[in-house]
Amino acid sequence: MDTYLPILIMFVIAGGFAGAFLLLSYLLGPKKPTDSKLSVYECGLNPVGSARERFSVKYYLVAILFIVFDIEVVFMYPWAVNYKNAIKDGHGAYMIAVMGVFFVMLVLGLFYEWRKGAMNWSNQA
Amino acid sequence: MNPYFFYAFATITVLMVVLMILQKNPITGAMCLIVSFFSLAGLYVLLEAHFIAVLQILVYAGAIMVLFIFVIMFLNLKKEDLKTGRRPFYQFAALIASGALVTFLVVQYTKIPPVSFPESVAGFGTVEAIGSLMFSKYVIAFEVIGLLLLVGIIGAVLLGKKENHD
Amino acid sequence: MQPFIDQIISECEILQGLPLWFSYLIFQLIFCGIIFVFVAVFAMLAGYAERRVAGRIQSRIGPNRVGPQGILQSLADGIKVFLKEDIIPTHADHILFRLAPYFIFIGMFLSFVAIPFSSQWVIADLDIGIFYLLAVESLVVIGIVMSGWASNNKWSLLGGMRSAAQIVSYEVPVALTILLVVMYSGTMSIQGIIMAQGAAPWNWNIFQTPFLFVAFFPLFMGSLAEGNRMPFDMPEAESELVSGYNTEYSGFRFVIFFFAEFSNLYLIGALATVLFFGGWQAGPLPDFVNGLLGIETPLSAAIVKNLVELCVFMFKSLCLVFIVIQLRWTLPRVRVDQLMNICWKYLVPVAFFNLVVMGIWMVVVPEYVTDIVALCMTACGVLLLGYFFYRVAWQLKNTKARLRFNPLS
Amino acid sequence: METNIQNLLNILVGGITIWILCAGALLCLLIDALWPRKMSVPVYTIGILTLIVTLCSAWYQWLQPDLPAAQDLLVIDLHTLFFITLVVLVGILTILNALGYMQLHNDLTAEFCSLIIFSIIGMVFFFSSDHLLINFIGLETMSLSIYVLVGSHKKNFKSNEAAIKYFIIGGVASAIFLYGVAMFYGAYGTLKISELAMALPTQGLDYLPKTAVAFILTGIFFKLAVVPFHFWAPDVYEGAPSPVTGFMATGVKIASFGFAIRIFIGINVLDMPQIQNLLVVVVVATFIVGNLLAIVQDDVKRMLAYSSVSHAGFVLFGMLAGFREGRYEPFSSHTVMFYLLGYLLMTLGAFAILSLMIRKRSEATHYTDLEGLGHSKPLLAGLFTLFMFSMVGMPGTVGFAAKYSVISLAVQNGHIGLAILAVVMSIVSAFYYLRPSVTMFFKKGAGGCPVIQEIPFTSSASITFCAFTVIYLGLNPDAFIKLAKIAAF
Repeated sequence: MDTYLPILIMFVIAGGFAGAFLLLSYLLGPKKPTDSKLSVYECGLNPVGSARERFSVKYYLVAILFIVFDIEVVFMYPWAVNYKNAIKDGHGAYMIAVMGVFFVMLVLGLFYEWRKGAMNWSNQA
Repeated sequence: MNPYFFYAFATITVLMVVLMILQKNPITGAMCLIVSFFSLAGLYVLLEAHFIAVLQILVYAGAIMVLFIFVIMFLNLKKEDLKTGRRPFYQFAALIASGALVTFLVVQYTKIPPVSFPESVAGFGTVEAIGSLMFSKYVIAFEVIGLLLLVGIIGAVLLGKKENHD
Repeated sequence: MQPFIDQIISECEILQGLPLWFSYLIFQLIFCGIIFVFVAVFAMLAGYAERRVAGRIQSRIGPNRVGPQGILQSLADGIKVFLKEDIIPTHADHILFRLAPYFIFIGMFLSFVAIPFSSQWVIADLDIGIFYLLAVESLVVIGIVMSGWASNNKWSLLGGMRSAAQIVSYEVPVALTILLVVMYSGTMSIQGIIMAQGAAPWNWNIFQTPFLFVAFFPLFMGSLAEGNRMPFDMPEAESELVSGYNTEYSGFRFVIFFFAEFSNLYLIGALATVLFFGGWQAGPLPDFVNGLLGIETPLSAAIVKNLVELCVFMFKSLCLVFIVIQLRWTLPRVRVDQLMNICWKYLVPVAFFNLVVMGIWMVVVPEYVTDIVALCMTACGVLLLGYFFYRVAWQLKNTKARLRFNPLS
Repeated sequence: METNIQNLLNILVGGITIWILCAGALLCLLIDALWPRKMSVPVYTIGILTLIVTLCSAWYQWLQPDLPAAQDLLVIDLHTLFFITLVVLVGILTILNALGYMQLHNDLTAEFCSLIIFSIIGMVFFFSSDHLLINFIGLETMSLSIYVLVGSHKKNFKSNEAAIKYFIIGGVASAIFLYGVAMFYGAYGTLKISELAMALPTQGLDYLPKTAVAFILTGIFFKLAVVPFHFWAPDVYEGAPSPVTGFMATGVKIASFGFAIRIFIGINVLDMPQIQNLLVVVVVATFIVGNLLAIVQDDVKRMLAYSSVSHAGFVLFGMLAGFREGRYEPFSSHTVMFYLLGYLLMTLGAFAILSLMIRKRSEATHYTDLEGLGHSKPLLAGLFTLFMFSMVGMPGTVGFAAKYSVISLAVQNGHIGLAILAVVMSIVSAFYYLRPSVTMFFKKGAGGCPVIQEIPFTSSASITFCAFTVIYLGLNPDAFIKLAKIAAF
């Protein structure tokens, strides 16, 4: 736990500094708001409609595929850490077999995704 | 384990989750959830489960929250969409039911006889320890999870992909 | 960090009177402060350097007025921006608009906690350090998406979404590549990974096997993309999106985004150094310097040792930073669909392939072969580098340009 | 490490049925990925072959005198093998139904086949493991595949709606299930059912294990769609493509009961009086609500949804019936197993016929769509009526044998009140089960083309099989009840 304490300290320092600086700049800077200054920037024109329109589903697909692959990769890390020692103990083949099955499924998923065109960014919705 | 840290993190976690439920704006709610994920990670660190703590941030706060935010933006609920009819009876009933459940569980948990946990073994919660368990005793679970994730990929592609043959 | 603090405490009598946890706390505070200042200064200098390099590449001068050779330019800019009005658009989501810079700022500084600058100077040597770096990156993503959404500006939103999709996609090849290094070193601690390498180039990870060499490129490209650097700076492609997710930000809030971008630059370099170029490993150099200076007390010796290692680390990482800066002004920007294709259709399969071959290699190939391969690869690397310089010289000769070695001119 | 390799070999040999399934599913997926949209027929053939080989290997293992002692994470005993047989049978019939359905709807996606097999794999892990972790992963694999299958009719609005509803409800159910599992772990530090069973009586804990069981049961109840966790069922059953609905109505329930029996007997759930009361309440509510609401439906699929609710109640009642003088007799779970077999056959038969109903390129299962079917396709209408009769529990069909064995067990063990309720509700169910048949035979269609026009070969195969077995098992139930008795704990 002790090794993690500095993270908390850094968290506080960074957050505190950011807050302090923002406060300082708020105090120092001028405050002359006008309507057009506070309006949304749209290359000098009056903004048209709201920006918060619905988004293409492809972003969603990318995110969900990322999650799946992220989790798969996360599962591979404990394997990777133990791999070198396992080879030393002469169990390299076992480790390869165990990961091989997992890996085949992962690669099959990637391949499937590829062939189904889920990776083509441009010709989707 | 330092009890002060525990209580601090636990309070933040619960508080943020409650806030998340009460938020009107879904994005703000999602942000509350992120904070609660971080304090959960803090709790895991206190439990010496460092790997899990980092995973909590990497997978939940990083990956899943991005998806959450995407979905919220994707749905793009306007303010008027969010104004569902308030149903005080249901709210009241839910409050009573959840309050009763929480009280019940708290009472039950306090009844767990005090177990003196052994000091954490050297290497407990490290990646090595998790890995050696995962690839010996729980190897089936590991492989089935691979299968589960494959199903996830198929599902995402099948449902999320627009057919381009028509 | 712990041993170093212990050493200081044992040397310093005033500290021995204090409770141990208190002095630890004080030291950790101090070191965090030092890192904070370092990052701030680095970001400013990098901003300046970037403009100077850009100037040189585009045959112009770049900033050279404020201070000697314009080195204080960033400071002047900072002060100027500091005094600007803090504008929050009326239609923005006020809470999130204010909150987003904090996420980015904190996320960025948190990653520096785990970077080992020398054998003892690392604030938190976590046993899952590499993962920690990946995890903290996610804070930045959230900050970016948040700022994009909160601004209620079309450019911002598009930039934020693109950025998130991009960072998120490139995390897969990056994680897979790091996996390769973890496999080879057998640990996830950053210090452990450095320790598994050596000072000499043939002990660096990049020259250990051909696969690690290949793996360097997905990592490097991935971290460029995660840092929104050229050629992957789609999120803030100024020709399409004004300034991307930070379009609506002004004043000091904008400076925070600027800060994040340039400190990320250092992270790119540091990560590659740690994983592939031997980190702070300096071999016999510290002892040599100690002997040269005639230092005897253990504390001073330790400080000198760490300083030498710090210099080695800085040198390596700053070289990479320079390459990254140069890339920005050399390569054109890729399109969004190309960006995604590069990730999913090239980098990820390459990383997968690498992983398989590497796994088999580690079992099959005996150690002495590995050593020979490492030597051969180092030789090839040196030859390649030599060829590069030869080409540069040839080009200079052919174009009859004069090579000027004064970088500040 | 040597033990690891030994373990691995044990698992490989013991769980051979599962590995065949996995290999088949992956092969289907690979072929589909290699030649997208072109290889549907070979993929389906491979899928069916895989399932048949699995069935054979399961039976081969059944006949082995000493079953290979697979690892504790994967228990391959007769109970498991019996349930594997059931779910694989469901899989084969579903794929046959789906082939017909997709031929009619002109929409042959090969993923369907691999998803069915994936979800069967999930089911097998769900009920065959002694470790709650694996149970949960199996549950999730099963559910995730079915969420996708439910939504696989992408252009159908109802299908999308059903997928979302089922996904959210399923997610909640899984979360509740997992919370119960976590409580067990928190209280006893283990997730193995056999270890929990030993730890339960010794500890001084009172309500915590019961709460945990209640949570786990709630999770399963959602999957089973028993009252009061049934409200999603009609919408989802209606929206999902008909073969998928059949798969959900049978496969998920069989798997959930397989797991329920394991945990009921494993940790003596029924010996906890509170849990027993809870079950009684659920069973009574399910009987009443399921049967009464089925009467007022206008759509055959919705009606069958409520019918499956009430059948789930019946099976749960079968679990409760084995309770005698303060103790549960593990052996009596054979009635439940036989009931599930019968339920599977008649439900899938009915859904095979429903899958053929198409009008204007979409499913047509409203009662008005059935009008005149008795005249245009008398044999098919007759078989549908047969399945409905079996669901009511008409003597001579498997439905009768199944209900009889449950009710007689209940009477033997003194659950007279519940038994009477079950009989009454079976009589009530005749009202709604016979309504489609009445519509088919006695109402003239208002013109327009009949709802069933062509009958693909595969569908007729599965309908024939179901009809034959429904009658055969109805006439000779003893042999199969004996099998179930062997398989029961």
